[in-house]
Amino acid sequence: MTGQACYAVLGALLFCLSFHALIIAVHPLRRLLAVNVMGSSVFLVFIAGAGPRDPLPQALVITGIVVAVAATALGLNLLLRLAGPAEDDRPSAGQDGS
Amino acid sequence: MSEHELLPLAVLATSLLPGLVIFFLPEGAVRVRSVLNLAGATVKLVLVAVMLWGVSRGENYAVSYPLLPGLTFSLRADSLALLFVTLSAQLWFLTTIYAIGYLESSPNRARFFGFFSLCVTATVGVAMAGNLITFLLFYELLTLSTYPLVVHRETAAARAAGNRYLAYTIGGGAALLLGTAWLYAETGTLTFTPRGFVDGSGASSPVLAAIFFLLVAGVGVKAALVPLHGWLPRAMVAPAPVSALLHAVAVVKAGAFGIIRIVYDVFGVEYAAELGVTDALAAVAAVTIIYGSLRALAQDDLKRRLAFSTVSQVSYIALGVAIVGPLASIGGIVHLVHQGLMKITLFFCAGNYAETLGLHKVSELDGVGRRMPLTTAAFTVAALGMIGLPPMAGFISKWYLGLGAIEAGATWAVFVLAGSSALNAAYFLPILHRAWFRAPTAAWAPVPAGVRAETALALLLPPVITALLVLLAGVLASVQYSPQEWATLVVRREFYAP
Amino acid sequence: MSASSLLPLLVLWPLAGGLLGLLLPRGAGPLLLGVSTGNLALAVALVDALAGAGKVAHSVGGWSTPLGIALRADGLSAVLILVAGAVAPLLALYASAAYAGRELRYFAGLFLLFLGALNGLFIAGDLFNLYVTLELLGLSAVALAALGGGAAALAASLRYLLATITGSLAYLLGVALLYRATGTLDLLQLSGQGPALPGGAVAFALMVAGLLLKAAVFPLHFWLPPAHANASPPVSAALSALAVKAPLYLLLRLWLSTYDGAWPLVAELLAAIGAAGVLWCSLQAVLQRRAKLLVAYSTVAQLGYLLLALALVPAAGAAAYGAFTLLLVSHVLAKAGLFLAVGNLARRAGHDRLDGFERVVQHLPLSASAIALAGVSLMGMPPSGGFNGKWLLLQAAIATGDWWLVAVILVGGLLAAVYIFKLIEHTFGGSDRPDATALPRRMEWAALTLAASAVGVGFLGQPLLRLLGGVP
Amino acid sequence: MAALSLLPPALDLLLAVALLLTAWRALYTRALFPAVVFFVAFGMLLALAWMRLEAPDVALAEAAIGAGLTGALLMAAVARLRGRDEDKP
Amino acid sequence: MKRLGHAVLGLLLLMLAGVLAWAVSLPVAPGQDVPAHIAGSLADSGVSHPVTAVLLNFRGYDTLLELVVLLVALAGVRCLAPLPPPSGGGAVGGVLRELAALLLPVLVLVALYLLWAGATRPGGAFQGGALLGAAGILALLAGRDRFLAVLEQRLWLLAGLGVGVFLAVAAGTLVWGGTLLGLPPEQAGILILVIESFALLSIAVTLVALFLGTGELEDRDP
Repeated sequence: MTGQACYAVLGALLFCLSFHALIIAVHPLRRLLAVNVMGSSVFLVFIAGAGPRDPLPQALVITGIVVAVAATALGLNLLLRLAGPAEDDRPSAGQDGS
Repeated sequence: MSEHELLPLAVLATSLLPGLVIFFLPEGAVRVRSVLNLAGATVKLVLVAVMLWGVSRGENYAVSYPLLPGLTFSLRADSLALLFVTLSAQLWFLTTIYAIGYLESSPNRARFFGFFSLCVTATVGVAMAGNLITFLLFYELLTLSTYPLVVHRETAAARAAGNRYLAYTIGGGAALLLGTAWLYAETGTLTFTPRGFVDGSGASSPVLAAIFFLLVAGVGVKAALVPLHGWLPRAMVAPAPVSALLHAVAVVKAGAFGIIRIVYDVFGVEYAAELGVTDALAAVAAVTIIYGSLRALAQDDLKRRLAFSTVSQVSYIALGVAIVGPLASIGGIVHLVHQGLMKITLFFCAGNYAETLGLHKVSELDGVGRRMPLTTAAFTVAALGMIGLPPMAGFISKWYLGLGAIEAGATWAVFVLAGSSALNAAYFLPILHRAWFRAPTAAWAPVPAGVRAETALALLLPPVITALLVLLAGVLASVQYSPQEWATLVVRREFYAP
Repeated sequence: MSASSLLPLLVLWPLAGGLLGLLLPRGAGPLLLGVSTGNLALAVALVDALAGAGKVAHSVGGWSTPLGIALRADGLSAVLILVAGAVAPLLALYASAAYAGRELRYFAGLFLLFLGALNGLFIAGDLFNLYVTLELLGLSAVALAALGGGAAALAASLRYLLATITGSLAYLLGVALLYRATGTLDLLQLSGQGPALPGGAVAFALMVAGLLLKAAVFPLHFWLPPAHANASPPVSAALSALAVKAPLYLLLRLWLSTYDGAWPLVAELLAAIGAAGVLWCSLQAVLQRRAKLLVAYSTVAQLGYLLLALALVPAAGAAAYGAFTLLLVSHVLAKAGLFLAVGNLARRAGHDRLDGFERVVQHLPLSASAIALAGVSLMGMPPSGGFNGKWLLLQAAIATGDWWLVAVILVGGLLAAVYIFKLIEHTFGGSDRPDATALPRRMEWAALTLAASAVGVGFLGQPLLRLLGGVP
Repeated sequence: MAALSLLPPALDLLLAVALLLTAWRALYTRALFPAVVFFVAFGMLLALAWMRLEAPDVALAEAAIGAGLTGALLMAAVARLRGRDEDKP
Repeated sequence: MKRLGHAVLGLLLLMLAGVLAWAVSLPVAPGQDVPAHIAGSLADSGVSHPVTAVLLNFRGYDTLLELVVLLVALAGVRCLAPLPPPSGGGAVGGVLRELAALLLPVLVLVALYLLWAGATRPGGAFQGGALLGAAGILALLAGRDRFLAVLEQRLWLLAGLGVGVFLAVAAGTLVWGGTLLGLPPEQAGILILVIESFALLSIAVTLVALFLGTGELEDRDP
């Protein structure tokens, strides 16, 4: 198993693992973790799948990582304000219609 | 935009523009609103007269605008269209006067008159539609503009009636849309052409029969054919002017007019007969005539009785159309006008009784003739016309329908006509008897001193005028511009060209 | 100014406006209006340029593909940019009256960046560039949804964020596989190659799944109703009308050009999902007791119609393609107008429970008629744009003989009539709140103009289809 | 000497397994704080993987942004969350 | 019932993993050889390191949009109601202060080095920005309030600078050169450095502000 292919397969496995974690997670923070791992797995497939030392995917993955941190930061801030100072104003569990 | 193209649009605009302006007028601007309404109605009458004169001399008024590739919005004032437009224009003028008087102090009049004008625009649009897509457009606009009028009083009953009205009419609209779309897919065109365009289009006959069924079901809702008539009696909860113009003239006539267009200008009456669909239509019409009259017998509420009477009378038109023959066609088409005149008179009078003396039930009408002689006289003329006694207009249409039925060998139709006339008598004569020959049981407020007329002039004049028209249409039937002669012109030009 | 330089301007102009919106503490209202009107002018210029040439392209940085990024606009992109450009100034007008101070400043900045992302997406010709614009669109939409919202809005925005990121990553995985197999990210170079590529089917499946999740199409629609219902009116109008359309546009591009409408199974799957979406979500909309949730479910239902049209394109060709575009355009206008009008009602009544809407038609006649007009288009009643779309969709379904689709289209129309008239009925009755705040007139005029244009566009069917051109 | 040539593939396999393990632990531990710690570890290992894939820029970015900053944000969030309610699964 | 659901989900995802793994390891023959293209035009890109060339010249448009994404995230965080600082803040530990005094200059130096090295070796604005951001956060944690005050007043100006300069360059190239971000080969190097340095500053400020958003320290938005 050459290095590249091994990481590409790893990326695929991590994608499914994080997707599973995303679906069963209850706490939103855990979902954010899962989304981050999923992002990393996609980037792994992107670079490991392409040719060796191909600079294009590397540049794109850097862009992807910055976008991921921006999204995580926004998600965390929503999450913290969602938890909010008062304990009781958590969103009602039964969102009607969903 | 030549003058010939501008005129149909102008006729539409005379009620559309005042309607839109009225929506934005403040509630209090009563005089401005009334002036706008009446001005619009008068101008429409003048324009219609010009077109009448033009069409009778062979002019052609048409305008079209492409909506989608293969689909055009087209207005065409042919002879059949003008028959319905003239009826609508005249009765809208009178009903506007009546409505101004009737809704003297009630709230939401800006909304009422706005939608009232939109509704007439839709009716005129239905009449002048040059193809099935324009017909569908105005047909649906009619549904949308009449719903607020039905729920005008905002009571629970009104909203329930409104919901039922919507259920029927939007369902009908969906059937009409499906039929139109399928027809277009099969034949590639939707333009109304005399003697129909479906014959040589290569579509198989079961498909065409299914399309016919869908189209007639769609328009049948508004024409109140039996299984689809449920909304009409309940819609009587609307104020009297609405019941008068809409449920006697605009809405139900649009349905009947639709049947005429479909049978004559889409399928062509001979081809429809070949398909065997006209027999089905005739059967449904006959059932509706009898059923409507029977249900009318049992109604004590005056407006519901008139409503069921409308259900049965409109099917005369359907019957006339379904019987293949020039005389029956004339009978059906002319009844479109006559029934409108007679039924609007009856509804005007019912409105007068309700508004002036608060009478709603037939049983309460004892001796009303003494208290309100003119209104009851108008009621009598119209009622006798409905029964079909000469010299009223009703006689003319039943006469032609009977002749047509005999000519086409449909003797069963003659029995249906005779039977329904008997039933008409059965539910109208008792009312006349009560009104004229019974002593008044309740003590009504006497006519206030110093006031000559029995009720407000705006409420009294319209029924009297329409009653006169019923008489004139009957007596002067053979005069050149009478409804009967015009119907004959329509039948000769449209359906039996040499 | 050459036509090709119009494309970058369509992105730079809103982005610069958004940046200024965030930087300048004051003057957000006029900036918002000025930039969105300028954007409309650019959109009209693009339509004008396209009318002649049919296609406009601009290679960024002068580098040819596969090295650089190409911006391309055809009939569909021009139509979408035009309709988004037409809606933006009206939403800006509404927001300048609805918001003030800090909230107006953030709305101005975020909405203009949102608009820039939208324009960028409609002209992007590169798969990764589409990912970045999708992400920018998603994040700005989430930020807008959370703007000034309460706990419910925050929870809905967080779920929206997670859904949109997951969708983007699934799409990006598909892009990675395509890049691996072809070495290029350019749509033009990839066109038609999709099916034959090693792993092409897996890539397509991933991309479609991601885009369907981002477009909140029926089985994956759970995150949309709370997000759109809890946002403020101009935001929910922008989200429901514009944001959910971008992934569908991208799905069309990928399926029709890159994969050349491959695999009839995909068409059947899309049709099935669309049909289920139309029926299930229209039913959900009918059952809702809150007006904004009703309108949000109506969005998901209308997306079902768009999927039906898309599914029929390979078989029915121009009719389905025209149906897709006309349905999309009239839904943008009608839904934006409807959300603004319902927002007016809710602001006046203090809540958006349907049974509590008091005598609105007296005090907000413009908003009530906006609801009616928008409803006409959503129901697909003539003479509205919605009717033109529904008519073409019916023709396409009849042409391909899918009679069950014809039934779904008609039943969907009836259900739409039920929930629209449920809205209208409640504006006709009830008691009145004496102390309710009077609304600034321009909020009502914005809603009415949008709703009226949804009906008016019914008369522009021919020019729109001519601008649209043939199936890509 | 052949053994040496076996080193790189062995290292890749080992790193891949380590990555899978840390990810699995980060996603499925019961408490939030250990999850974040494992996530940061995962980020560091991922930076190593990028080096193995000869993508130094990405390794730098992953270490600085992926593990570093995202980790800091997550730590701050967990600290704030832990101040309020017990860890949930 | 929940256990069954999880089991089915697990099974499905295993199958997906298998399919993905197969798809990812399929033999491929890409039609385009991108590294060759990049090598070919590297000379005109103004930098010698291929990744930076792609990031800031060949696909500079993506990077511009990515900076806007960061800006949107910041706006999204700032428009939410500010969080009260944590109750247990307390005095800053001595060790932290010492560590900060030691690390800060190093971090800033490395960040600037990365910015400069990006043209020829692995490095660049984003990695440098992240390090500078880390330095900023460390400074704040170590109680350097003077830096926080500057950040508060000029937050949007500093954060918006990176995108502003990039937009200016883009507009300039469009107006004079006729193509968006068409950096003329001779000045490409300089322009890239200008863009990268402002981007570095903005990224650092944005990342610090995003961290502030989590309420670690009280923030007073004007």
